Amino acid sequence: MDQLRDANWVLSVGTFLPLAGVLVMLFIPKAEEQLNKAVALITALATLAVGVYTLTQFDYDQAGKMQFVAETNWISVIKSTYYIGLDGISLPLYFLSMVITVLVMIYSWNHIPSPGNPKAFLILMLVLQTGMAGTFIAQDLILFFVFFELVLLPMYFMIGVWGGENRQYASLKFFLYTMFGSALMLVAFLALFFKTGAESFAIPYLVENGGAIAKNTQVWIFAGMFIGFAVKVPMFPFHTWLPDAHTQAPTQGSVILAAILLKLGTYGFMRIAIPILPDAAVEWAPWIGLLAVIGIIYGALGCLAQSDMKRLIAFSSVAHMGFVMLGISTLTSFGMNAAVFGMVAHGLITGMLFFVAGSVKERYHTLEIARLSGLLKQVPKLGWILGFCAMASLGLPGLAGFWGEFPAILSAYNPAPGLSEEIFRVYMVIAALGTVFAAAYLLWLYQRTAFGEPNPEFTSHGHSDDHDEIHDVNMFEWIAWTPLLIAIVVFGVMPNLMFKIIDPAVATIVAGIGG
Amino acid sequence: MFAASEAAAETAAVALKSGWFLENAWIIPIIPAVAFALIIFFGKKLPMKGSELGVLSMLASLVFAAGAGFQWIDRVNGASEEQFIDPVIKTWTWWQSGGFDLTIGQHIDGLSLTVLVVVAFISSLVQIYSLEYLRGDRRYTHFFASLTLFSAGMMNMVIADNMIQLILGWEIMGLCSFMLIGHWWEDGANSRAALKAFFTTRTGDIGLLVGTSILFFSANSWTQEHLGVSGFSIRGLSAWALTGNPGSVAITAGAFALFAACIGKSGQFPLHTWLPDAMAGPTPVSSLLHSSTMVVAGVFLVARLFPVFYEGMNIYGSSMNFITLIGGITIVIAALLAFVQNDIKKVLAYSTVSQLGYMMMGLGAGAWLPAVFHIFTHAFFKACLFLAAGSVSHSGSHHSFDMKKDMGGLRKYMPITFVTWVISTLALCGVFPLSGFFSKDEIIDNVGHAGYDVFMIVGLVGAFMTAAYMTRATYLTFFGEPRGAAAGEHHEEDSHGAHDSHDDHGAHDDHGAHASHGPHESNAFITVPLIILATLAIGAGFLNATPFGEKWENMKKWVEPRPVVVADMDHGSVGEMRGLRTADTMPATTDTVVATEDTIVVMEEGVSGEAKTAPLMAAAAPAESASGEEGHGEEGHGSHSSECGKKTPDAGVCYAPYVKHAPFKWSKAALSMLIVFAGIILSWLVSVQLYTRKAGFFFGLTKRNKLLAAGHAFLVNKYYLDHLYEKIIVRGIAHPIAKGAYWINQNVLDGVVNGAGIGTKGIARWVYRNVDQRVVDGAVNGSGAVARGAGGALRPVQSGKVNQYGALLFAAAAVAGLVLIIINT
Amino acid sequence: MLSSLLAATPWTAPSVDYHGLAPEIVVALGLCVVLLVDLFLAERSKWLLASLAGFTLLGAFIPVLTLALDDAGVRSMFDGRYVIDDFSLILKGLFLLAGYVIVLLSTTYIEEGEYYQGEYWVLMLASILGMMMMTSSRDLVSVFVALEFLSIPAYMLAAWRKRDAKSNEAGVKYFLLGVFASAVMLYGMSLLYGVTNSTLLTDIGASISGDLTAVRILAIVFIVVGFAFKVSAVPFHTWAPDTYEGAPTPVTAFLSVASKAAGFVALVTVLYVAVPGGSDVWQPLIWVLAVLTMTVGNVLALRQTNVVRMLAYSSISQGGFILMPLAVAAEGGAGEAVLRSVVTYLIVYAATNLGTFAVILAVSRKTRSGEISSFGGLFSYAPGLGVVMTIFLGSLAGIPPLGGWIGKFSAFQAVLEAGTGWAYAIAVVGAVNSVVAFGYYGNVMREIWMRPAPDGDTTPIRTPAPLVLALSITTLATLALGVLPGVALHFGDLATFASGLGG
Amino acid sequence: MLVNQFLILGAVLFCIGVYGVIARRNAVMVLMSIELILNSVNLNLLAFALRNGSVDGHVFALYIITVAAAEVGVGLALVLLVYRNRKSIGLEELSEMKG
Repeated sequence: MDQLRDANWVLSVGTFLPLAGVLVMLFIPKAEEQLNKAVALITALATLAVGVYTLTQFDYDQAGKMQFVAETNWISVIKSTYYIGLDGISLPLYFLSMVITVLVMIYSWNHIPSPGNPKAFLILMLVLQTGMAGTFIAQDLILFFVFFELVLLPMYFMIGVWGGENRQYASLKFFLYTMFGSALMLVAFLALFFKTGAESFAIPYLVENGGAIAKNTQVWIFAGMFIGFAVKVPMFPFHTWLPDAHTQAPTQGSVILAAILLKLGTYGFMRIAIPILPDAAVEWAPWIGLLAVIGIIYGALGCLAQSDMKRLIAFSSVAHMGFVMLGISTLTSFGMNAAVFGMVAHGLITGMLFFVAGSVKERYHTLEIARLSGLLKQVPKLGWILGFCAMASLGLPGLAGFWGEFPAILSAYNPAPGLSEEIFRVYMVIAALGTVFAAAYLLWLYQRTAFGEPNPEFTSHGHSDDHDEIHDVNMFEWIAWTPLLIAIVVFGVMPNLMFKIIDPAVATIVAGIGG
Repeated sequence: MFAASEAAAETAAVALKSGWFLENAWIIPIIPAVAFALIIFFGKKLPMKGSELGVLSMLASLVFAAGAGFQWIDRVNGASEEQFIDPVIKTWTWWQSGGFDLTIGQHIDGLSLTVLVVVAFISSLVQIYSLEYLRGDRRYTHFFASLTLFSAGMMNMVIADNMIQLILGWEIMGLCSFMLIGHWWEDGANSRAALKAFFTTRTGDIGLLVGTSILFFSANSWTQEHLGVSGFSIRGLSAWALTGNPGSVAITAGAFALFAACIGKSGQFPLHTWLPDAMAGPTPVSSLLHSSTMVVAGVFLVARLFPVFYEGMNIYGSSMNFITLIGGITIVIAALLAFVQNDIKKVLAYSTVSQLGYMMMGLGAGAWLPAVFHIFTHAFFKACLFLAAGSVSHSGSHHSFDMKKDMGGLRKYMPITFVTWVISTLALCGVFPLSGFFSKDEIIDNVGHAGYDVFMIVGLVGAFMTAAYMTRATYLTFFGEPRGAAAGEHHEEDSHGAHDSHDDHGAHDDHGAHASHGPHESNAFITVPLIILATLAIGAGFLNATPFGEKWENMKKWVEPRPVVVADMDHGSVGEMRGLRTADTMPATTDTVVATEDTIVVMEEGVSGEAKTAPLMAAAAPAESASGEEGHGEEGHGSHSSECGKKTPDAGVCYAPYVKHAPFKWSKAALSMLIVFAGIILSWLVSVQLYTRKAGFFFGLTKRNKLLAAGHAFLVNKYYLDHLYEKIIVRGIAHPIAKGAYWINQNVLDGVVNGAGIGTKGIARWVYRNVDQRVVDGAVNGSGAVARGAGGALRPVQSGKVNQYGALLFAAAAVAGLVLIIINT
Repeated sequence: MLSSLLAATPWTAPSVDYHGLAPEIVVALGLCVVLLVDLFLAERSKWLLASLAGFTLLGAFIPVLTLALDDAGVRSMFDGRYVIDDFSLILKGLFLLAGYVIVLLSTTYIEEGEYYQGEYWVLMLASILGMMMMTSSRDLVSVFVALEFLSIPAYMLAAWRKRDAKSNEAGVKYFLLGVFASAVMLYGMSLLYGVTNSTLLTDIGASISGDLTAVRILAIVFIVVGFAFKVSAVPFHTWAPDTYEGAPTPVTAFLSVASKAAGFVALVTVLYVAVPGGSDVWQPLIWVLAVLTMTVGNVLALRQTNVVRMLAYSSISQGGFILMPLAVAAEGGAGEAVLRSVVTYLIVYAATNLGTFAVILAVSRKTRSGEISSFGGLFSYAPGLGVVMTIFLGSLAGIPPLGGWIGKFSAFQAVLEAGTGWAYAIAVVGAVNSVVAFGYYGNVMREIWMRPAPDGDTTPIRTPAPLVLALSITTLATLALGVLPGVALHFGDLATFASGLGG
Repeated sequence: MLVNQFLILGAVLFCIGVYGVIARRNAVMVLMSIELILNSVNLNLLAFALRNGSVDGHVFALYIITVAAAEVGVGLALVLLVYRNRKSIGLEELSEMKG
């Protein structure tokens, strides 16, 4: 364990470096836009560098153990400590958050949404980054809660200030939903704290002692956490904030939201709810699974009903997170592996889709599927990228999406002992049906937007090539997107790059469930 | 006896040969994959717009595949006859989950090599052909990129070591099919057809996912224990299926689920409707994907996991099962449909469906080898037919595929095309000695021999119809008087605006080149592939020419896996195990050796060098002539090689079940020949009456005879299948029939996909509007409203009047006091 | 007969611990100085008074520190009627600092108003002095006197803008209701004295135990009502919105922070020291009060358009959150945690709420309007103020890592430590309310960030130095308390006194 | 002794005072009603002091009298203010702020 303890500064630096950037930017006048952007980007890159260093220092043979552990006093009165660590589950998400931030920064270089003011925008983004990274490494419930909440306000403003027409409603909705969830979650945390003898908020400690709680109590505490996390995921009945938030948010906001924020919920399930309350998990699993498959079908139906491209993508997130939750609900290492992979894959793919949607919006000033057509003809590269992402999103083997989707379905065939096989096999079939729906709405979207002849209203200025606004993918977009596209392919072809890291960590979690 | 066992032990000891190409067959799909990437990124900058990369990569992988093929033949010839020819398997860890490794790699055996060679070969020719056919196309580069990617996917599927890898290739093919059918996506019809194809197959793929899952979890523990491979592994699944008791429910469910995927992919009834629509793609695509290679993926899967279906569908010793049923139905309905098509490509499409039905039926009846052999031969002549059709439209009929409108009498103008077409047609009809005969006839024969008598009849009927509709097509295209474009007429876009003339889009660019003069022969890029394919259509059959005796049955020797018990991990090495086995089953061996002819072959060739077993040979001959044909199968059960698939091997595992082989009978061959020629001649006469003399009994028959008219309409609308789907899936049974008539007149394009799409979209919109926006969302916003409402309700309390405040204050205090007093005392 | 009583107890001069009384003495002296200096100062140099008042409060802080540092243990005077323990010291510190910030808030406001300045400072200091006495009082009499001492000046402060009708109204309402409430409370006290024959809280605590007669219950109820009025708990809150709206904004800040805190001090003292035995009576009472206060405060705040009035309701519901743990103070040894959470919450709340008022003062200097909509586009023309206001509002809403969350957190923690069914129930109510609260805090944020300036006037705001100082103090406090909650909680933990509930 | 009667008298006074506070619309009257309550309290304290034979009650009463005086002073001053500004001391007009 000792060789894992050294270099314990890495995580703290990686998490709080963005705040240093924020401090610097506070003293840069608003007018110095380029300077602000530069500082923000440099900060993000520096953070990413730390992240890369973390990758290199990570001991992959012990991916199941917490690494870079750091623990110091924080709130001694309530026995909560500043306790951080990283294992195979956290690592991909932790790193992904850094990558996404950098890419979004690059994209923002010439895509600052109205009403401008890059300084504030980028500061919020950096704060967001700290919150996201922190959530994935916190090993203390209170610390986790603080980070978990830290992302709220920046996202609220990102949507509310830089969003679309209906942004104020969307942002408030987003905030109230999440806050409602986390309020109950906090109550659950405290109940957990006292039921385990009011000794500590440290997750490892709670994992050891949580199982001893009486089953009924567990079920109730789990309920509190469930609402907290399910809202964030979002799972079926709690999902309605997502489409609004996504649709109204600026491109960067949507990307971060889809790529990272949604993962906080699923991560919470895997890191906190399930390992700490194994009995309750077994009780809840069928219901979680049920909501998951409902989400899959429901999200797909939602997609088919949309006339707005971005909203469609948003609904597809509901469906995809359904697959993730289905994997988790099986409580098997197979399913959880799929879930983690699914989180990352969904982050890459849907993030990418939102990038594309944003660029389409920027060029055509509309996302109405009915008005768009012939992208392939007018902006071929963008069109091909859209097609690529659609294929990845519908779970085409060889691309990242498949590895979150198929193993999740697979795992539902035999869930952990103690769960009804029949029920979960039904779930499996429904989920498999969901893949067809996914193909349906994505191809349908693609056929209507990319195929056919371009809509004359956009070619009116003469030939489409010299149409002033509508140009093909530009440099910043290429820089921002290429890494994602590559990652989608690489993880699709060599999934073990990630499974190798996840598997041991998940194994340790599942071992606790005794299933 | 002791000696014999010794001999057996020795023969078993022979080490299998291998070779570089075999060991590294995994490179074969890599080549086109890399080529694909190169074309995508640099294609446009290259002199030939990237097409050269495609062609080269195809030729390269053809070389590799051929090399591997020869080394495999070498391997087989080097092995003893009793020996199981281990497939060349190489695996790498691909991903790991739940604590064990899941692999990617190659599983090379006769089957995979056969298909591999076919794919590489046809792809090469088709790409060469396309150089000319799509010259100047708008998306020339993308076209070749897709073709190459397709080949990569297909080859990957063929060499797949496990189900996941197979699914990978499977889906990539689907994707390419989508891209290629929709190649000219400016026309909505094409993109809809592409969507339909992808979506229909994808629907079938639910079965693939589910089936794989079922099999994986049922088999995994066993395979891990006995073979040290995961439950995805092809090898593992085959062996597990043949352990005799793999939990019949699981394996049946798995088999059915997988077969659903095959139905979708191989255009079997009732999911065949996407295949004819797929003809919207450019002709080379039709010839490569939708006739010779991609659509046989389903058949390949059944052949690949034959043991699973063997057990799951209870193939052995029954006279009817799901696979044969589907196959049989498909043969007939598709063949019937072929009669009423005016689009030459659609005729070929339905004939493809029908031929796929043959393959399925053969596999279903346990005629494994003939079915696989039919994949092989069918690929050549069907590809040739499509290319010929393409050539006709390209140079003969001015980019039209309408036989009635724009063709006729073309044999004069396009001799090469004509000859190759006729050859392939005869091959397709199964005329001796063309390749089709050796495969198709074998299927029919073996189906009958395996006891599926009904389906033998179906097969013969199918043969008759095949001959008939092909003759019709041939007549319409090449005989009679030139019509329309074939007569050199210039006609405008509107004259072939119908959905059966998509190649126009490709022609926009080189319109002038052909518009100037009438029909003529195509150039070398097109004719050379035609000639090559035609030659193969003639000769390919002799690779397994059963009629000429065992010496000619090379395919059987090289490709068919041998139902032999092999040692697994915890049963020691092959050698000792074999010795042990032969010791106790020797009596069985001796008498069955005399009986079943295939075992005779085994003995004869296997130990030809050794005098001591010669007597067996001698004893065999009379027995063979004496005992009746039926006898063979029955006694065959006793032979040790037939143990696989019927009861659990007491030690070791099987990789292939025992299947019967029908002995060739000239009588049966003659019968089928008769049927075929009857078909050809009858159809010829009818065609002459209908299309040239426009008189006689058959002319206008459908007008005169109500029943026939109904039947004709029934066929023209393809049994109303698409319509049926649409009704059921979209509007539900309750939908008023009245509207039906209108929809009947609508054409194919409102089919399953759009139907399902419309329906689901309808539901979706409803759910979204009413459930999501009203209920779920409303609840939340509602609560907000409630809070604000409460606020409003409470405001009057805050009246601003001091006295009321005071009253409230004291009242509250008093009430609290009273209540608490009452509670506490 | 009275003489005989007097004769029975020979009079001995009480020993006065001047070190212990030093803070009060300093403030008292400062008060007199201000009063005198005011007489001799020319109108233009009245600003001196502000700094005088400020220095008085800071000066009084020094003895508080010295007292805190020397570990002479609990200093008790007048046989336990006046006690200086950690609890009182920490709260005295709080009152002094809060008072100082309020002085900063007031300075410019007072200078620019055309009213007498001297009186303002005198009244302010007097009220603060009363609060400091409250922290140490352990006798019904001293509690009552302290209460009136802090209230009466407050009444006058509320009506300080003589010629402004609203201000009068505010003053009168506050006065009449306040006096009425304290009269009721006094009646309760008299009953309590009657049944226990002592005004010394500890004696009362000793004699009040399980057996609860109607009179005792009534006494307890009336006393609680008196303090509930001070902390503006529903349904005794009615004065608060009107007074807050009408009074001068700095005074409102003072009332909503200091005077409310004083009320809680008194309440806690009485409940913990005098009537721990009566928990069966006051626990349910406070449970109901807390639930009502949180909920009603929230829903009414949702409907407000005037920012100060909105804050009035918000501070009412905040008071509900402070009451929440008291509702289970006597359950399962939660007493200590409850006391801690109350003090912690008071500290955090003081910092945050004062900051909020500082921003309101700064903004209203430009907009001359109390409407929420007047904050429109604040971020665009005064980003600094916008961000700070956002921080304060977020803290009030209890969003980590801003100060407020630790207050709410410790409250929840204390409640759940009690762990009874009622505790969980009220915890859930509190959780839901904390969400609803964001409805109106978020509304202001939305104005600041997402709405255009009402009249398109986007000239930047010039914030006077004292306000800047106040803002920076409160902002730093809010952030520091949020990121290092240990500090606040630590003070909360220290603030203990001898009590039947093991506080 | 007559202690109980004193207490009853106190209670009655208290009730009258409360009634006055609630019922009277005139600020001065309300103020006087409050004084009534305070006096009822004084009565109580003295009576109890008498019964229990302790001096605290008397002291308490003295304090109350003092403070009450101060209160009345402030109160009247406020009422005067109001009267100056709106020529009326009716409480029902004092409801500018509400809701």
